[in-house]
Amino acid sequence: MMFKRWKEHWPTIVVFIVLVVLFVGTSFVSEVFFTGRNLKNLLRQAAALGIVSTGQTFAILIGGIDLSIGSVVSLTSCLTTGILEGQGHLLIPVICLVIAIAVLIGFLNGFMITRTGVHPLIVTLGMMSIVQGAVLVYTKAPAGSIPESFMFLAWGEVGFLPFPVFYFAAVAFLGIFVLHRTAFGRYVYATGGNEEVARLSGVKTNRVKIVVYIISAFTAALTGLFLASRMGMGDPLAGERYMLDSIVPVLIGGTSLTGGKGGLVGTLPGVFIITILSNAMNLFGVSSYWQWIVQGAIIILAVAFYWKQK
Amino acid sequence: AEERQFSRSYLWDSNAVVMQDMTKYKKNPPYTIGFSNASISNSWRVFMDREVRAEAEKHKDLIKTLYVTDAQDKPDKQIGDTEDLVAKGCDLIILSAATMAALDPIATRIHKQGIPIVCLDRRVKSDNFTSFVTASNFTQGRMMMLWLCQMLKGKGNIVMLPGMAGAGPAEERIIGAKEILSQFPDVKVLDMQYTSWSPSEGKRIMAAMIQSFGNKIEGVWCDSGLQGSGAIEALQEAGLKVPITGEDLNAYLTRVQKYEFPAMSIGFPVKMGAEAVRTSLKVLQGIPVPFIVNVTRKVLTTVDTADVKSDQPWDTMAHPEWPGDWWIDNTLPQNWLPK
Amino acid sequence: MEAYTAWTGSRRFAFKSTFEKYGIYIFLIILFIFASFVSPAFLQPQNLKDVLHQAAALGIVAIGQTFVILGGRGGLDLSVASVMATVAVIIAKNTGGQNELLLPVALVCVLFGLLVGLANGLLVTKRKVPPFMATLGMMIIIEGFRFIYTKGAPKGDFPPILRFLGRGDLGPIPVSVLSLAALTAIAVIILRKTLFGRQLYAVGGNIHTAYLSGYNADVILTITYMASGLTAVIAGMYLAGWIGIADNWVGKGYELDSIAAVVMGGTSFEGGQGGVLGTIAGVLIIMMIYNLILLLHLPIQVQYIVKGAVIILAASFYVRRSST
Amino acid sequence: MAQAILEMKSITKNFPGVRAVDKVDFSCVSGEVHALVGENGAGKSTLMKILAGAYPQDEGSIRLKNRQIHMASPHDAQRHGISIIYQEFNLIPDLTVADNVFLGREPKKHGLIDKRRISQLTEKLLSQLDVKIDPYERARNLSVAEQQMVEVAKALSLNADIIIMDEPSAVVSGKELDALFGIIRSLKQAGKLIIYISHRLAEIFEIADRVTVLKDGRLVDTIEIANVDKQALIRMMVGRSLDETFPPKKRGPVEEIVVLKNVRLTTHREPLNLTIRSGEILGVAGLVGSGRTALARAIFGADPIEEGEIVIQGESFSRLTPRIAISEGIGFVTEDRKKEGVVHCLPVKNNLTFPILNRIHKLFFVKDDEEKAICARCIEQFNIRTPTLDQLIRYLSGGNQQKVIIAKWINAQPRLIIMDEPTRGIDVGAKAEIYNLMRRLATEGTGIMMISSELPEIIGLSDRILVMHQGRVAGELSPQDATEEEILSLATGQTKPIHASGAGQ
Ligand SMILES: Nc1ncnc2c1ncn2[C@@H]1O[C@H](COP(=O)(O)OP(=O)(O)OP(=O)(O)O)[C@@H](O)[C@H]1O
Ligand SMILES: Nc1ncnc2c1ncn2[C@@H]1O[C@H](COP(=O)(O)OP(=O)(O)OP(=O)(O)O)[C@@H](O)[C@H]1O
Ligand SMILES: [Mg+2]
Ligand SMILES: [Mg+2]
Repeated sequence: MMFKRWKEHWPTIVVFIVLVVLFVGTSFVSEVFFTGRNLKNLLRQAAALGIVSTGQTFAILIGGIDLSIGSVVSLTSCLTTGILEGQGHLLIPVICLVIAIAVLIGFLNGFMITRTGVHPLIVTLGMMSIVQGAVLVYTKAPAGSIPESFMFLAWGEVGFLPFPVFYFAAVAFLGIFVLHRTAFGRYVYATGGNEEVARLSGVKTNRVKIVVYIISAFTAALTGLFLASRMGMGDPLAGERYMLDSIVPVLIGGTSLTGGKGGLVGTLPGVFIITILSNAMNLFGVSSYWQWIVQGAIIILAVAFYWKQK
Repeated sequence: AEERQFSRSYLWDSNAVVMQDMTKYKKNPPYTIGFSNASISNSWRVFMDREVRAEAEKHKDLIKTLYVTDAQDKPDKQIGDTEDLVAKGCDLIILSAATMAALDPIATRIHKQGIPIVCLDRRVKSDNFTSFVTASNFTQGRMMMLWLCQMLKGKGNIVMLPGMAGAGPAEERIIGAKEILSQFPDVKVLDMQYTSWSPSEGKRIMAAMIQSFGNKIEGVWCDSGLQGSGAIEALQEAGLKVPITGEDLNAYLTRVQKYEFPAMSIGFPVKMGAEAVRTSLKVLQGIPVPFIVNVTRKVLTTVDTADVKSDQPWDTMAHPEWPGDWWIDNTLPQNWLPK
Repeated sequence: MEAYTAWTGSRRFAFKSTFEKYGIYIFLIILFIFASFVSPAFLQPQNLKDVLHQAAALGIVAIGQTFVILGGRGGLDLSVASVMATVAVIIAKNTGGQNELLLPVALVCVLFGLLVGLANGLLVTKRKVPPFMATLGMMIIIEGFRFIYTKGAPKGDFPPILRFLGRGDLGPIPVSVLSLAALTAIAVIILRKTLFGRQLYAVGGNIHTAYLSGYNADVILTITYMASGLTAVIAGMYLAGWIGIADNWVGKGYELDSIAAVVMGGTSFEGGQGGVLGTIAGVLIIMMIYNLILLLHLPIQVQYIVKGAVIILAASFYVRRSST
Repeated sequence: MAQAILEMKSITKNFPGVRAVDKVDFSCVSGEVHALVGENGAGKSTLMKILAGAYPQDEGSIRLKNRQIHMASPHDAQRHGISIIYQEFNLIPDLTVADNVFLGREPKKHGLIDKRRISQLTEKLLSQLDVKIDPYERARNLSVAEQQMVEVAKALSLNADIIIMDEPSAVVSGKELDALFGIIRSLKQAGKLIIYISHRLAEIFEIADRVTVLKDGRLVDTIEIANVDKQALIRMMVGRSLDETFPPKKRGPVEEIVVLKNVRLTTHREPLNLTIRSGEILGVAGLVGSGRTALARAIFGADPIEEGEIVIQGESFSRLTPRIAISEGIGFVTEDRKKEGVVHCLPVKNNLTFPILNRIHKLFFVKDDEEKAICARCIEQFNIRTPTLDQLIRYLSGGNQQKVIIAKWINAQPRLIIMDEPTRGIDVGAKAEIYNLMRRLATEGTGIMMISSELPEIIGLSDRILVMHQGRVAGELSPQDATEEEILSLATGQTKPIHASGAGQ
């Protein structure tokens, strides 16, 4: 019995093993890797990717995908800095505003997916295009600024640890809690596992889907805020990379693109694997073209590994 | 309309030579230098990257190691890359920022730690760096527009094909161009469309503009040779031989030559990479450097105007036998040219 | 016969399904009429030719993409744009602008495209890597190798024949459009009339049934990826011929645009449903929108917004409301 | 007669090209078991889905306890005390049994899921049903019968007043079925209304109080079960009287087609030895999970075998694939129609020609005319009800889909055709047609291996009977002297294995 449980969680365990091996291996090979300073860097670097990937995990768990995440990140970072223009007293209202806008976008994604039945890949691709266009109409070049106080989000430190670690940890913890402790989390898995069955069991699947897309847009907004703080300025192209980057840790973490299987427990080590790899390749001075090739190979290999498991 | 006279010094940046004391950075060689590059995803950036490396190799006696990172156009990644370089204990960081703002906080932090930073090509927003090696985008925009307006004798219709929506240099070149435009009330901009610095977009957009304006187009302002090389082909196919602007990209230069267009080019020179290394060495040796180092650039025209004159004949720069993606105004030794 | 009549009961759905089936074409026609009303320049022969020129490369890629998506199980090919750019730089570098060298180099490119497709196909079928990841990884790897190959600055020139293929005309019709038409016809015949086409629809519709009917689903799916690699190579050549410059990013954005065109054209991600004609209509719609935005002098950023909206709108034509 | 608690009035429901339910009135009283019968595609499931809120009706009204109600979603139906076991499976494969049972209605503590309570309650429900299933097991790891019992538990957990069971017995038999009937009786005692759909008329007579008959989407009648006999019921269902006896046994030329030599399946331990011959019907009986499907899949090459060899017409194979099996003249009608039988998004025509496509092509092209001719012949011959050849197969009723599948394999003119539960969920009329067909094929010299859970069918149709128990052949019987009791005792492992003539050699 016990063994069976183990076997079920095997992919997740493997991700953790890979992470540990990578971590220990890099520490041995590079003397700078395992220094307080570098580890702090690492954690700070992981935060943004970690937060968007948390939202993406939800979207993929219901058998969907959210390609609009990247442009929402850009939008929120531009709006935040663009409206703030360094004025500290506007901070709270602006944060509320950008989150509200992201929630609205998430809602529209979910609404269109549930209403029209168009594949989420297409709806969110369309939405990505729309939002990206809107950002570029709003601001054509990096612009705006933030008040000094807001810098704390990305650059502050609490004791030894950088503040982003807490920000990321809070989001990740909340995500895990929602997925595994609440009825909503159960519905997310059920909707991903078999939507029709979930619906016939009385789960309001359309509502679940809409909420999930709101969650993913919400995490995108949190990332946008973080990037605004980290960069001090809104950049209309800052989020572009997250469209595809956010999906990679989710899949490395063993969540299946067909939905209903996996979860954040795999995504989090996935985020760190990617961050450590990029960090380590920089430390070793790997030429950037080869870095691309390694990235591509990792994506394929990591996933090739589990899908064969079944 | 009357032809206006401009002095060339107006176009160049005036605060270029503010020398700064560098004794506090003085160190004994050999040095470890980090180069945080925004990307090498287009040939301009590749050439610049090579200029940096080639120059570092020339100074092997002084530079022990040169670490180079590539942020793949991701500002967020570049912040991490730069942190990684500091973690590796670099004595100086050369930073070619993906965006002015994104890299500002990290540059500020490094600067405050006492590690010198030399910005290259694109600076950061605040003044928290040691020196900035560049060629002004504003100047480029102004110069191109001035030539164009003077070619039209101060009256006519033009279209503007700037670079990438969302990118800083593109906006700066537009601002420069508009400053000049405001002096020429009779030059009308029919339309302005971003081209993503892509030859194919340049051609596609130019073709559509020809369809909607036809012969009304009397001049084309492109902020770079990339879309310029595409646009010129669309113009040639439509039989519309109008003045056009661009940069020292070989494809652009050779097409101008081949199709015999009235054209001008002002390089945003890749050789600033080498200059950045030389400036860095001065910093580490405690030799004073300017806060902003403006790299000299070549201006080419097929037809001179009152204020814009060619530095050398066009044909000496256009090399049909070389790859179209090469940047001609470089200082790379033979063995460093990408082959 | 009795069975037939007994089951023709309600005709109410006929209209709706006709609408679903031909919706994209109706949309295309409406857009065409709209475009010619709002912009006088649109209907000019040269402009239409420009649009068609540009549609050709995207259309060719989208044909291969249609095959992959028809195979179902989330099949799609994100590596096409990468292949296109690689083909452009390989041809430029190795022909050096000489006509005689075009054929051998083109054959090498075709081989390259087929190999990429084979690799994608094997990853998807044998290693069970989700297509999204397999082709995304492949895209990044090819990019890396391309940059190593070109050292970041592609060199060389395109032979005149290729330039003719990319931008020349035969009579009033662009050569590339003729090629697109020919490839479309071939694709339609393959899908509708051949054994392979029929097996592909079966595999896309229900892979278990196809397997139990003795079809080798792995081979069929791998062939679709190879077809996609092949069309990407052809499209890369046409696009390179049209621009005339070996650019490292030829075809950038074509991966998502081609997927959008396929889905707008009524091929669903579930597989087994749809076809190439709809895809071509989707391609024309996308290209007309791009063109129209320029003709109307809207800022090009609006292009993103309109494209996004149209993608969603067009795709929703096909989908039956699931529950209500 | 007591006051009706449920009244459905003039319900109509259209699907593309089909009026599935046509002005049907249906009413029930509490404390009764109300059977709903009719041919395949008569509209039984659709009517019940409307009642359960899965589809909205196009016309008509529903009254519950004298109140007009509107059912907008399955959730609404649950609130009104209606629970349903769907005909198709209804569990989320990656959730645990307990999570599945309480999906959508999780007991909560402080707003969070109370995991302990869920599994306790589930355990209790399952023990009521007399099945041993671990509540923490993932649904995907359960056998079909176990899944069905979980569904029953799920329906009971609602504590509903009205419980709809759409063919619950299609996949369960023996002990489980007895437990189910026990539960139904006690629910009835407790004053609940059970609506029971089944094609097994014997069950209806055993358990129902009243029966409603549908035909082609219309109501035929509702009557007391006491006032009707089997023949009359069948007449109501199919509109004519039907001889429910099996066709006379007549073998064709008998020769060995497939021989299994020490074949070990991946799912079971013991090696299997058996012989399948042409010209006869080999019935394979056994309890759910006894390995019959696994055996069939192995012979067809759908799953690899662990060791041993399969000899087909003299040629020996240790690694078979469906491709080889088909070329060796084997056909396979699978038990799971939806998952492995049809390609639901394709037309009837395409579905009819899958296995023979590579015979009707020239160069690379499929010969359209020949294909059309073959299809038209099939439609005629098998009486498949479809408006056109180009109708998507998903719009056909289950029975007609099954006929398409059988037809497609017969098109391939196989030497051996394996039929896994060929009459599951098939109405009596279609059943008789299929029986006759099978016999005709056997007489013409085709071998038939029929897996079935219906013992009368096994006894009535087979020329030889194989009984399986836990993956091995528990015995071989000849139908003349086999009784249901004998088969059952072999199938449950109570009798020592019998090595009869045909097996092993
Ligand atoms: N979702 C659907 N879409 C289209 N047609 C459908 C759908 N569901 C059922 N039908 C059609 O409606 C009719 C009634 O089907 P229904 O499933 O109610 O029959 P049934 O009496 O339950 O048959 P069976 O005994 O085979 O289960 C059939 O012709 C069927 O093909
Ligand atoms: N792919 C598989 N992997 C693991 N176990 C399996 C697999 N397929 C079947 N089994 C198990 O093997 C046993 C035999 O299953 P099989 O389906 O062959 O039985 P069956 O007699 O045909 O029953 P049914 O009436 O359900 O068709 C069951 O316990 C089942 O759970
Ligand atoms: Mg039914
Ligand atoms: Mg079975």
